[in-house]
Amino acid sequence: MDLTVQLIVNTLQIGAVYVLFSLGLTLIFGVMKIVNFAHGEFFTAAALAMSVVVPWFAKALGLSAIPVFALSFCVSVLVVLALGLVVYKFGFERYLRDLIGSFIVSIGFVLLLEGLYLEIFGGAPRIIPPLIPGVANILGAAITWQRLLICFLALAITFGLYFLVARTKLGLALRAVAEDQEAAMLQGIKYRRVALYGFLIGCGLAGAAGAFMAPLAAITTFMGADFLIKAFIIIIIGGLGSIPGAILGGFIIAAIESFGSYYFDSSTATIALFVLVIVGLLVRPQGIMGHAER
Amino acid sequence: MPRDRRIYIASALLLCVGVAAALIVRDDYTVKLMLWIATSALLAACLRFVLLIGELNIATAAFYGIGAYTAGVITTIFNGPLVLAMLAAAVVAGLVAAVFGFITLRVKGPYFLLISFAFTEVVRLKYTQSNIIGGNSGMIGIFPPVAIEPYYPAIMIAIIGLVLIGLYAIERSPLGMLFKAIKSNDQIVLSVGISVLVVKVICVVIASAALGLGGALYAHSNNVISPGDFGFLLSVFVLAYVKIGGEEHMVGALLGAAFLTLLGQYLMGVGAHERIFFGGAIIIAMLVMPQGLTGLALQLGRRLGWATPAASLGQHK
Amino acid sequence: MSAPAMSPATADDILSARNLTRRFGGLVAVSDFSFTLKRGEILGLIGPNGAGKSTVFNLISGFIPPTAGQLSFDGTDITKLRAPAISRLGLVRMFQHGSLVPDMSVYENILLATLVRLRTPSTRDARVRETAAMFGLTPYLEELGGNLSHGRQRLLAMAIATATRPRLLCLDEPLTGLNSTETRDILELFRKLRAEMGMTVLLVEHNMRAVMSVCDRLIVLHHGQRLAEGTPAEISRDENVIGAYLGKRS
Amino acid sequence: MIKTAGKLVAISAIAGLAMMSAAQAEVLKLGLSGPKSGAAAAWGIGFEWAAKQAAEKINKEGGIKANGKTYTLEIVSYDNQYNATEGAKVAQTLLNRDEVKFVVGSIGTAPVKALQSLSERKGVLIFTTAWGPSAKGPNFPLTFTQINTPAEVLDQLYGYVVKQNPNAKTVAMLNPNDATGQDTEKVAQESWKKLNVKVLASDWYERGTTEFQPIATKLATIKPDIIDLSTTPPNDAGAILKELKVLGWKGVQVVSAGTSSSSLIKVAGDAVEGTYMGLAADFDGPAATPIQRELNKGANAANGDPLNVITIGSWDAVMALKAAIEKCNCTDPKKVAEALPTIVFESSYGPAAFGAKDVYGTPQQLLVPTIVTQIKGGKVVEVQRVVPPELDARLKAAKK
Repeated sequence: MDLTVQLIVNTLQIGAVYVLFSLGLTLIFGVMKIVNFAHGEFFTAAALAMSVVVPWFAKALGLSAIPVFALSFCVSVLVVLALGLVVYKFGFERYLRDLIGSFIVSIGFVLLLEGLYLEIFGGAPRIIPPLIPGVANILGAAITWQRLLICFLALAITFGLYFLVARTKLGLALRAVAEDQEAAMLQGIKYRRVALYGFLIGCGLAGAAGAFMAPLAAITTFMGADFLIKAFIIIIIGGLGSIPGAILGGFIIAAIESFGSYYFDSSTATIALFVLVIVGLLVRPQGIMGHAER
Repeated sequence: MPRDRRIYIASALLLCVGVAAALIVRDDYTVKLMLWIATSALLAACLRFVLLIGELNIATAAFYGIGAYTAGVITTIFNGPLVLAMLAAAVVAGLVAAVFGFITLRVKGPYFLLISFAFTEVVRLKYTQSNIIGGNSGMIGIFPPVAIEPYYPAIMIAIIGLVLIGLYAIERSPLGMLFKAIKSNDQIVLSVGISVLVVKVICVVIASAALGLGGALYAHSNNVISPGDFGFLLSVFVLAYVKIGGEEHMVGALLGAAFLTLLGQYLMGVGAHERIFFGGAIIIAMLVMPQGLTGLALQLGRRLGWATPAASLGQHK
Repeated sequence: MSAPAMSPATADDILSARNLTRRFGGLVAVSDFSFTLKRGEILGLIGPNGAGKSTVFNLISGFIPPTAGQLSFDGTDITKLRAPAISRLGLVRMFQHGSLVPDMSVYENILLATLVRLRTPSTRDARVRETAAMFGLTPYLEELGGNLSHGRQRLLAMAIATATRPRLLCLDEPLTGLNSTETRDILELFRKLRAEMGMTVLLVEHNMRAVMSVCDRLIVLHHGQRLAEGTPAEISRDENVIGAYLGKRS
Repeated sequence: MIKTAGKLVAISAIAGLAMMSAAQAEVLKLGLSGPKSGAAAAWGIGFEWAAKQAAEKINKEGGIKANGKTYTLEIVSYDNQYNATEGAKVAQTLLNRDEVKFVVGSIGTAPVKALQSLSERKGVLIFTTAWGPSAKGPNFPLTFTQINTPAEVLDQLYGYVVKQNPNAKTVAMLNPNDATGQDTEKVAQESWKKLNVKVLASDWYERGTTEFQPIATKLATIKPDIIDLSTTPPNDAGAILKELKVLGWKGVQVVSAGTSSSSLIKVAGDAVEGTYMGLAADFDGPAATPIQRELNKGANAANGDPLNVITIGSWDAVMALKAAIEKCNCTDPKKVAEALPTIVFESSYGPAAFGAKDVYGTPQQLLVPTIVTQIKGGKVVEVQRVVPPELDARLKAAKK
C-alpha cells in the first residue's frame, strides 16, 4: 500500500460526496441568500428512503443490483424533492433573502424532521447491500469498486450542474438572481420561481449525495449532521454562493481530513478544520473563489 | 422619555417581585424554573444586543461557556471567592470578545454568522481536549459558598435583572442609537467620523461580558458544566427565543425565553416527541406571527384600540 | 489635452491630491489625477457617467484607499487614513444615495453627527436644533427619516453632514430629484454656509445650470483623468469639454 | 404520522388510566435520565422501554410490598440530551417536580454528574451506567452502577484475546473524544500494559464522523497486531472494520466496549469476522437467559433496535430495587441503599448482587458475569463467561 497514493485516493472518494452536498448548500445560498441548516435533513431523507426502497425493489422486481440502485436512486431523489417542496412552501417562501428569519425556520425543520425520522425509522442503523463487490487497486491504493463508481457518478452530476448553470436559460436566471436580485427582476426574471427551482436543485443535490452515501455508510437518522457542518466549512472556504468554490473547498476539506487524520489524529483534524475556516475568513473573507461584497 | 421612565419603574418592580419570589417560594422546582427563565432571558437579551448591529452572533454560546468555565476554574480549582469568579468571568469573556470582535467584525452577515459558528465549535472542542477542566465529562461541584446558598437564587435573579435593565439602558442611549444606525446604514456612521468597527466591537464586548457574568451565575446554580452545554445549538435555541418573542423590543426576548422555557418543560415528558413539537412550534410561530409574540400582542392591542401605532414599541422617542 | 499646469500647493489650499490613482482589478477608475481645493471656494467636479467622480469622492473621504498618489488635507497627510479619521479632521462627505438612517427620527439622524464631536447632551441638543433650523427641518424633528419627502431627505442628508461643522464638505449629487425652488434654496444655503462658517465645498452634480451658477471653479473629469479646469465661463467655452461632454449631453 | 398520532393517543390514554389507578393504590415513581434525541437517542429509548417492561411485570405480579402497603410502579423518563445543562434540568424535574425517590437509570457521564450533585444532597438513590470511576465511590453513598464497566470487563477480555493470540504483541487504540472514551482509554492502556502488549498509538476522533477511511488508513499503517476500537460505537466501529478490510489489514480486532453486536455485524458485513467484544452479550443466542431473549425480541419489535448491555441495565435496576425495598421493608432511599449490597436478586442475567468494595471502596457495583464474545460466521458467539468470584461466593452464601 503506497501511503501517499492511498491518502490521495481517500481524499478523492470522500471529497466527491462532500462536493455534491456542498454544491446544493452553496446554490441555495446564492439564489435565496439563506443559510439552510435543514440541508442535512434532505441528505438523511434520501439515505433513509434508499434503505426502504432498495430492499423493496430488489424483492419485488427481482432485478440485479445496478438497475435496482438506479431506480431507487430516482425514487429517493423524488422523495427528497417532494420534501423540499413542502419545506419551501411551508417555510422558506416567506423568508426569502431574510438571513435570520430563514435560519430559524430551517432550525425548526431540523428539529421536526430529526424527531420524525427517529419516530419512524428508529435508532438502529440501516444497511443496504453493496452495489458491486470487490476492491480496486490503483497504484497500490485500495478502493472499493462501488466507491469508485459513486465517485464517478458524483463527478458526473457535478459536471451536469456546471453545464446547467453555465449554459442553460435556467442557469442564467440562477446566476443573475445570485448576482443581483433586483436587477434580475428588472430584466423580467420571476424571482420567486427561480428561487424555488434553485432550492429544489439544491435539495436534489443533497438527496443525490445521501443516496450515494447510502450503500457506503451506516444509515442513521442523524447522519446528515456531520455532512452539514463539513459543508458549511467547505462553502465558507470556497466562497458563499460560488460553485467552483464548493468544488475546490470540498476537496480541500477532504484532503485535510485525510492527511490530518493520518499525521495527527481525527479529533485534532476536526479542530484544524474550524481553525482553518477562521483564519481563511480573516485573510480572505469572500472565500477562495467568492467575489468581494460591494 | 416618560414612557422610558415607566418601563424602568415597571422592570424595577418586576425585579423586586422576582427576587421576593425567589426568597419566599419554598418549592425548589419552581425556583429552578425561575432561574432557567432568567438565564434564558439573559442569553436572549445578549444575542439580541448584537442583533442591534445587525449581526447574528452564534458565539453567544461560546462566551456564556467561557464565563461558566472561568468561574468554575476559579471557585473549584483555586478556591477563589464567588465575587471574584463572577467578575473574572465577565472580564475574561469581555477580553476574548474584544479580540474575537476586532478580528471578525470586519466581515458581516452570513460570513460573521458562520465564523462565529466555527469559533463556538473550536472553543467547545478545546474544552473536550483539556483534562484539567474535566474534558468531556465536564466540571463538577461548582457551588456557591454555603452561607449564601439559600439566597443564591434571589441574588442570581437580582443580578440578571440589573444586567437586563443595564442592557436596555445602553440600547436607549446614544450608543444604542449608533448600533441601530450601523445596522441600517453603516456608511453614514463612518462619514460622520465614527469607527463602525470600534462600535461593533464595543457592542459585542458588552454583550459578551454580560454573557460571561451570566455563565458564572449559571455554573454556580447548575453545579455541573460540560462542553456539550455550550455548543452552537444553544445559540440556535436562544435565537428561537428572540425570534418567537419578537426582536423589535427587548421585552420580546424575555417573553420568548419565558414562553419557550416553559413550553420545553411542559414538553419534556413527551420524550422523543419533544423535538417534533419544539420544531413544529418554531415553524408555526414563524408562519403565524413573523413579528413574534410582542408583534402579535401589539396587533391585538391595536385592533382592540388599546394602543395607537405611534406608541408602538421599539420606536425611539 | 489642454489642461492648465497645476499650481503649486500653497497655504491657501485646504485639500490637495497628487497623482491620485485607483484601479479595480484591471479597470483604472481614476488615473494620475491631481487637483487642489482652495480654502473657502466652491469647486465643481463634473464629467459624464463613469468618469470616476464617485471614485474620487470615495478616495478623498477615505472610503477606499488609493492605489497610488497622495492626499493632504489642511496640512495633514490623509493618504493612509480611513473614513472616520478623515471625517474627524473636518472633511465630511454626503452620499449620492441613502445618506440618512431611514428608521430613525430626523432628530436622531442629526444627533449622530454630533456624537464624537460634542461631549454633553445639552450641547448636542443645541447643535441638532440649530442645524435643523438652518435646513428648515424643525417641524419634522420627530418624523422618521424614511418618511420624509425626497427633497427633505436630501436636506436632512446635508444637515447631517453640516452638523459635524466640517471645514470641507463634499456633496455627491445633492440636487438630484429636486424641483427648481428646492434647488434654488439649497444653492442659497451653500453660499450661506461658506459665508457664515467659512466652509469649503466640493460639489459633484449633473445639474449644469446649478453648477455654473454656484461654483467658483470647475474640474472636468473624463475616463478618470482631468479633461479641463477653470472658471465656469472658461469651461463652457472649452472645446474639449464641449466635444466630450457638454455637447453630447445638452 | 398516523402511527405516531395513534401512539400519542395511546400514551395519553395510558397516562390517564395510570392517574386514575393512582387514586387507589400507592404509586412509586421511578425516574430515568437518558438521551432520547440526537446521535445517542437509541440508548435512551431502549433504556426507557426496558424499565417500563420491568415495571409492568412487577405491577402485573402484584407490585412491591413494603411497609404494609402495596406499591405499583410508574416510570418517569426525560431526555437529558447527553449534556450537563439538560441533565440538571432532568434532575430538577425528576427530584423536585415529580418528587422521585429512586432513579432507576441514567446514561451519559456529564448528565449523570449533574444528576448526582442533586440526588446525593436530596437523599435520592440513583442507578447509573456511567463508566468513569469518578462517578463512584465513598463520596456517593446513594449512587449504584447498574452495568458492567470497563474495569470489570477489560482484564477478562484482553486476557482472553492474548491467550488466543499469543503472537500479538502490539495494539493500536481508537476512542471517540468524549467522556466515555476518555474514561475508558486510561483503564484500557493499563490493562494492555499488564499483559505486556505494547500500545503503539491511542487516537481520538469526534463523535458524529461519517467518513472513516482516513482513520482506518492511519490505524492500518501503524501495522499493529491488534486494533482495539475500545468505546467506538458499533456503527462507527463497523464502518472502520469495513475500511480496514478494504485496505488489506489483517489482525486481531477488538471492540472492547462496543455494546451492540447486531449493529456492528450489520454495518461491517463480513469484515467483522473474528472480532472480540467485551460488552456485547448476545441476548438472542443460546447462552442468553429466557428473560433476555424475550426482552430483546420485544425491544426489536417496539423500537426497531435490539437491547444491549447498557439498555438492559434499567430492567436489572428495577428488579434490584424491588428486592431491596422488600428486604428493608421500607421506601426510604437511604435504608434501601443500605439493603442493596446485602441482597441477591434475580437480574436479567440470572442471580446477581452488588459489590466490588475492593475496587471502588464501596459495594455499589453490579455483579453479573462478564461475557466475552467473538463474531464467528456472522454471528455472536459467547466464548468465555466469568462469574465474578465475589458473586460466586455471595450466591453460595445465599444458598446456605
